[in-house]
Amino acid sequence: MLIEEAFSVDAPRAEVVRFLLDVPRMGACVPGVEDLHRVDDARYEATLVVRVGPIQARFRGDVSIDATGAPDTIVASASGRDSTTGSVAQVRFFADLVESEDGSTEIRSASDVTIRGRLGQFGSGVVASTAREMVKTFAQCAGQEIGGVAPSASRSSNTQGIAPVVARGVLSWLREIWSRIFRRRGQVRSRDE
Amino acid sequence: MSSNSQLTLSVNGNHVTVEVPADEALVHTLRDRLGLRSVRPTCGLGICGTCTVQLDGVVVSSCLLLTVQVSGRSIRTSEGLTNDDGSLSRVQQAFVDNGAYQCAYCIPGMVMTVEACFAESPNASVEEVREYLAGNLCRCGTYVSILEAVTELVKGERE
Amino acid sequence: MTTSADTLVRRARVLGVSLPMPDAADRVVGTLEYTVDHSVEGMVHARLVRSPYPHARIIDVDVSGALAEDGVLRVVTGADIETAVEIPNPFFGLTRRDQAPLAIGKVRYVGDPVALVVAETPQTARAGAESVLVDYDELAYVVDPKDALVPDAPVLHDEWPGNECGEWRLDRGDVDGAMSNATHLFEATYTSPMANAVPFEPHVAIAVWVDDFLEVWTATQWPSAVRGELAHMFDIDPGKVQVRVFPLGGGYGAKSQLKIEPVVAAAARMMGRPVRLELDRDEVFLTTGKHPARMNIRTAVDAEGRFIAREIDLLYNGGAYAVVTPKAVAQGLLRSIGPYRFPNIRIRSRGVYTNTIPSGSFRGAMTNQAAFAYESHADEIAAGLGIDPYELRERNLLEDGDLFASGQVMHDIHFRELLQDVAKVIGWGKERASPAGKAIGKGLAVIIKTTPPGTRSEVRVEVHADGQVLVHTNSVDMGQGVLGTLAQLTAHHLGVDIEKVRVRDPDSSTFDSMTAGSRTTFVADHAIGEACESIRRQAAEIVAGRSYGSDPGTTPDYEEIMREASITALIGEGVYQSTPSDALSNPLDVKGEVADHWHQGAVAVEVAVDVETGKVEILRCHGAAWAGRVVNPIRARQQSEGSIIFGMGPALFEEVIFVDGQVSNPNLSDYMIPSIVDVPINLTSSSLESPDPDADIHGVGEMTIPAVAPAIANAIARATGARVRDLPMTAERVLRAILGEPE
Amino acid sequence: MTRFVEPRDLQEACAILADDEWGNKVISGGTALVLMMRQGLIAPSTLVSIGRIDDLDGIRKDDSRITIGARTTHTAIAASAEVQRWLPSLADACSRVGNVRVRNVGTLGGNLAEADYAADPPTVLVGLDALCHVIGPHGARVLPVADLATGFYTTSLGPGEIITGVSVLIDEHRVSVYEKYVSRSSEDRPCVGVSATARYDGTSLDQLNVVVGAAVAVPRRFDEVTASALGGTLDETARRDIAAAIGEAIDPIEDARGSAWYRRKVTAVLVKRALERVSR
Repeated sequence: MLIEEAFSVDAPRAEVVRFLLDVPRMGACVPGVEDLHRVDDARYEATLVVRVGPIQARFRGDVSIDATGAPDTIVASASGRDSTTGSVAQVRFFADLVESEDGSTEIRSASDVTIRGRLGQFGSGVVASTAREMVKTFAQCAGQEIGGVAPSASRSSNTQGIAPVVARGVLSWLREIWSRIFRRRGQVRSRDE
Repeated sequence: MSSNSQLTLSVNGNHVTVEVPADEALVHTLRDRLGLRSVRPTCGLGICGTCTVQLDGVVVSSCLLLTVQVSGRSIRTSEGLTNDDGSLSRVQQAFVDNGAYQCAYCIPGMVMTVEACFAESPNASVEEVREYLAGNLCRCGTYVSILEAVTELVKGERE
Repeated sequence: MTTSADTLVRRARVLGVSLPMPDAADRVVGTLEYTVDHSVEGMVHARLVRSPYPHARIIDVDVSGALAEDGVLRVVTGADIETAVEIPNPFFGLTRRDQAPLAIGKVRYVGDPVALVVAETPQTARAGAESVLVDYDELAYVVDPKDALVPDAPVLHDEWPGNECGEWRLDRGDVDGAMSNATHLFEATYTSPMANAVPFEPHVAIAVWVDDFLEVWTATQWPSAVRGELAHMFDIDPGKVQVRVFPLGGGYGAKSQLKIEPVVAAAARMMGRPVRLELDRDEVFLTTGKHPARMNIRTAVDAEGRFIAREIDLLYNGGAYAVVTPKAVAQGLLRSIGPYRFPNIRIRSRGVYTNTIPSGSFRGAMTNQAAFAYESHADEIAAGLGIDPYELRERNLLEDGDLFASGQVMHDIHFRELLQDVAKVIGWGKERASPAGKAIGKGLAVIIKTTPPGTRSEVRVEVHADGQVLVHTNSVDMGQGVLGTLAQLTAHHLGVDIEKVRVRDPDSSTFDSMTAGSRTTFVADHAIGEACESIRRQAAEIVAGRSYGSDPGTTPDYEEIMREASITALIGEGVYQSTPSDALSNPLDVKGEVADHWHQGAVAVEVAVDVETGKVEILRCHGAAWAGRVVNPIRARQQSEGSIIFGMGPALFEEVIFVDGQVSNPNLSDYMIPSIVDVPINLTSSSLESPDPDADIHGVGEMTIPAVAPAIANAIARATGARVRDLPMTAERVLRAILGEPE
Repeated sequence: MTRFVEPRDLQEACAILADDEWGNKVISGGTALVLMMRQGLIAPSTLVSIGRIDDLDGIRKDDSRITIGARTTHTAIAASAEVQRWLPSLADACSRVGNVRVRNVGTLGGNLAEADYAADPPTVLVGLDALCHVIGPHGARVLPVADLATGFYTTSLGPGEIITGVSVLIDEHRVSVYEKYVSRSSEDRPCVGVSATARYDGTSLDQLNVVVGAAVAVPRRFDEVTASALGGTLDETARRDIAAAIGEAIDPIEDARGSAWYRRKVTAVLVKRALERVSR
């Protein structure tokens, strides 16, 4: 599922980059993040708590940031496993940063969210809507943190039949980028308490 | 893992005592502990009807009930519909006579439901029984023969 | 001795009579034993750990957490199986041995089994499976078969570059020449997604080893295939493998080939204990499905509406493992032609590997997908030419003596009778006025299905001294009532009372290629006939001077003969071996004898479409199957009508949906099947018979299902003018077609 | 370890629930809760049964209101002469929930507390301005059913709070209908559900509530759209305009039952059909 969210912040691009690379600060804007701590320069461990009604999933896993494209683009990837629902979540986040003449920065983000396992089979529409809400909340929080404006547009789409052709194109392009950047192992390994 | 509870049920007229974990569904108690084969978990969601039993006379999905919820209550399964002399009930006999079975995995649940429908409304029409059966699925597609059995029963009721 | 008059009366009674199944009461009460009810002394319980990724390398499987669970006995992984000395051949498969009981090296679809946890109880096995941690390295994956064919697509199996999973071609006449001179050309593409057969009894198996002997209790339609592959896997004589089958709680193709038997047998072998595995509903969805297909058709037609040439391009999604796909796409080719004459025809049928559930048999396999295409196309041509669809079919239908596209001369062809039957019942040509907001229309479809040559069935018939007759076959009862039907045939051929005949559940003592493809009744009639004839001959030899051949006028008193001769049993064996053909010897040039005989069916429907929501209601439906002779009318009827009902689901709403390579609806809430109120009250069928008392008995298990979807599509088009070319024809698709809104 | 407890009074039940907001769950009929447990989505530590608590069952009518106990099953509501007489749209919606087995066990309180978007009764209850009666560790309170569900499977109930019942004002001048649409099998859950409730002063429309459920996370009312029709006669033009405006205004969920595009179309059709049934 691809969730696109574009928003402007009243801050120069360098400051936006600083925010996005400051994982603890950025992570505080992701609803449900707990226990965020650093492993090395590019990698952090965290728990993401997602609640859908009576269901509470605690995805334990890690977050990686790739800043080689900065300040034009920031790419991040997170994945985690929840033992209660036997599910695996993956988020691949891509942000294009465009500085305007007035000094503000537009953040065009695309998040590719995949939930595998039992939660992924539980009402795909519900999970998609929940993920979309989370991205929107993040955008609002990020806007406020950096000192900016509310999001301007958002859109989500499934990768199945109902997705617009253009979104599918974006998705495969994004996945290709990720497969190049994050060719690494151990996506779902995370010890449970 | 769950802590076990000891409880008593009336199953097909017999009082039985079982010790079950709190999260055990009735379908498993009936099938795995009491050996009642006619009660079958298929979808596990209350949709298909192959685990249909009567709880105090009304049909329920035994996959959506915890055994601890029905402590002290009366349960009837398809095995308990046959007459004391072992002969088939009227509804069961109509199913046999009309060839209303194929693989038959769903049929005991169908019979339970038809029995309950007639118990609730003895003068139910074929159309009413059909609506009542909407939640009992048959993948072999025996619906036509089942309706023939129902038609025979409805006619018999009116005679 | 029985008089000839008595015999004739009895024989008239036993064939063509709606006898109940021998176990009818047990079926209705629920006391019938299925495999799922069976248990074996000392057995332990297993649970599979499955891949959450569509394509990934297995780096490590950490089983320590699972083994720490109280009651977990063992965790078996792919690596264990690869190195186990007891399992010399860890790969199995009936067409390509490309599948291991547990994934070795990498996983190829979401749901691919990675490990098996064996424990004292099912609950403990489940808990243990949750604790197995697998470390994966994700690989690029491919779900759409078209994407799997592009040059740098991810490759599933290194041995099969380009994801090739079978390619077959047929070329007859001069297609290009005919196309270039044609008055009219029509072209369209039709698609069918994966559907699940949803047998209510899940896949379940118990394996027991005693020394080198393996006994497997399994809910399978193909006991002989299971036996052969397991014997190969463990490198033991097939005689040491016994496959036991109870009546199935539904099969519909989903229990064909091998499914969970290899992993259960392997674990039992490695542990030295009987192992049982029963799948959950979502796992049944992950185990097999109907081949998704895309079929493009181009047809050249002359001014009178006669088909001059056709070109077909068929692409089948085989999923992650071959199972039967490389051969099935050959049947897919033959079954894409339809019941029409084509002087010029060219077909390419391909199978391709993708990172999805392995496709396998499905009721109406490889015919449903094609018939939806060619029968929809027939109506599109009729509409384009302004010819009545019935009339267009009349002008092109194959007849006795015609050449099939492969060049085979056709016999026993009855399409016209079938078409007439369904058209008459539905009231073809008499249109009803549509009420406000609804559009009412009728549709027709006729289908043909090849029966593959070269299959084999063995039976053994034993007449015991007490007059009881025991029949051994490897035919599986899956609700079609085959054991009763075979008893009727045996009683008929021997000339004895049906009450004396008992047909045993399959136990591998005889060979049968499969219980599938609607072939059993046809082939068993031949094999049983041969076995019974042998018994009659033996009886005649004992009572010298008499003739007890196949003449129905003379039936021996077997009991008396055995008593006089002091023997305890008369045993006859019969084999049906259909003539092998070399039609499929060159995949790129299919030609010659492609079918033993021809399955033929037709369906007509009347639908009402809600033009504001696109919802389709089926008002009336009639199906017809060519039966030749009917052994048991109620069973034949239930096959035709059950087939129609089964077909309504994939026609209107059933679809296994993949999101990010994983199935998003593997349960009966999100994947719906037809209920009793989805089915029209007015649903009927005909089993057409030949006046010839010796006519071939045709199976009727799948004669109507392939015609259901196209008949509905054609009725929708006639009602609304909107053509839906993709299955399922959901209300949304129909509304989009009506409004001209693309997806 | 799942525990099953059956307190005899509500105070005790509330106290146990408040102990562990996430781990302890109320169980009534259990159709929804057991389903989620069996799917491996939740593993409650304590199941708090309200099966042995008095006064949660049954349907009572007084001069102005009908009150339905939380533990009343859908079957009982659909079969109630009082509900059929005074709240026919609720009887209709309850008679179409799931299948006969689910209706025999599933309760109205459970239905509301689950806050499943693909449900029938809430859409009707919101249109009828029904009130939800709740009890918690800090006493009882009443809130509109419209304010109960806040998102997918999420309610505004606080820790330890339990629904005890629902009440609806009786109004002889009100006409209310429910339109349910399933896009696949007859056994499917609703793709869209629409309730329309109208009140007339003579022939002039006095009050009109249109509520759309199942296509959105929580039942949504469209007072801003229907306001324009008040005082009029709800003629064909008015009905068409309202239907079109609601179809435009709604932001539907997408799932196997239909895309957002489709649900918009169907919503407009259902609103039109519901309005036809309540127009004079």
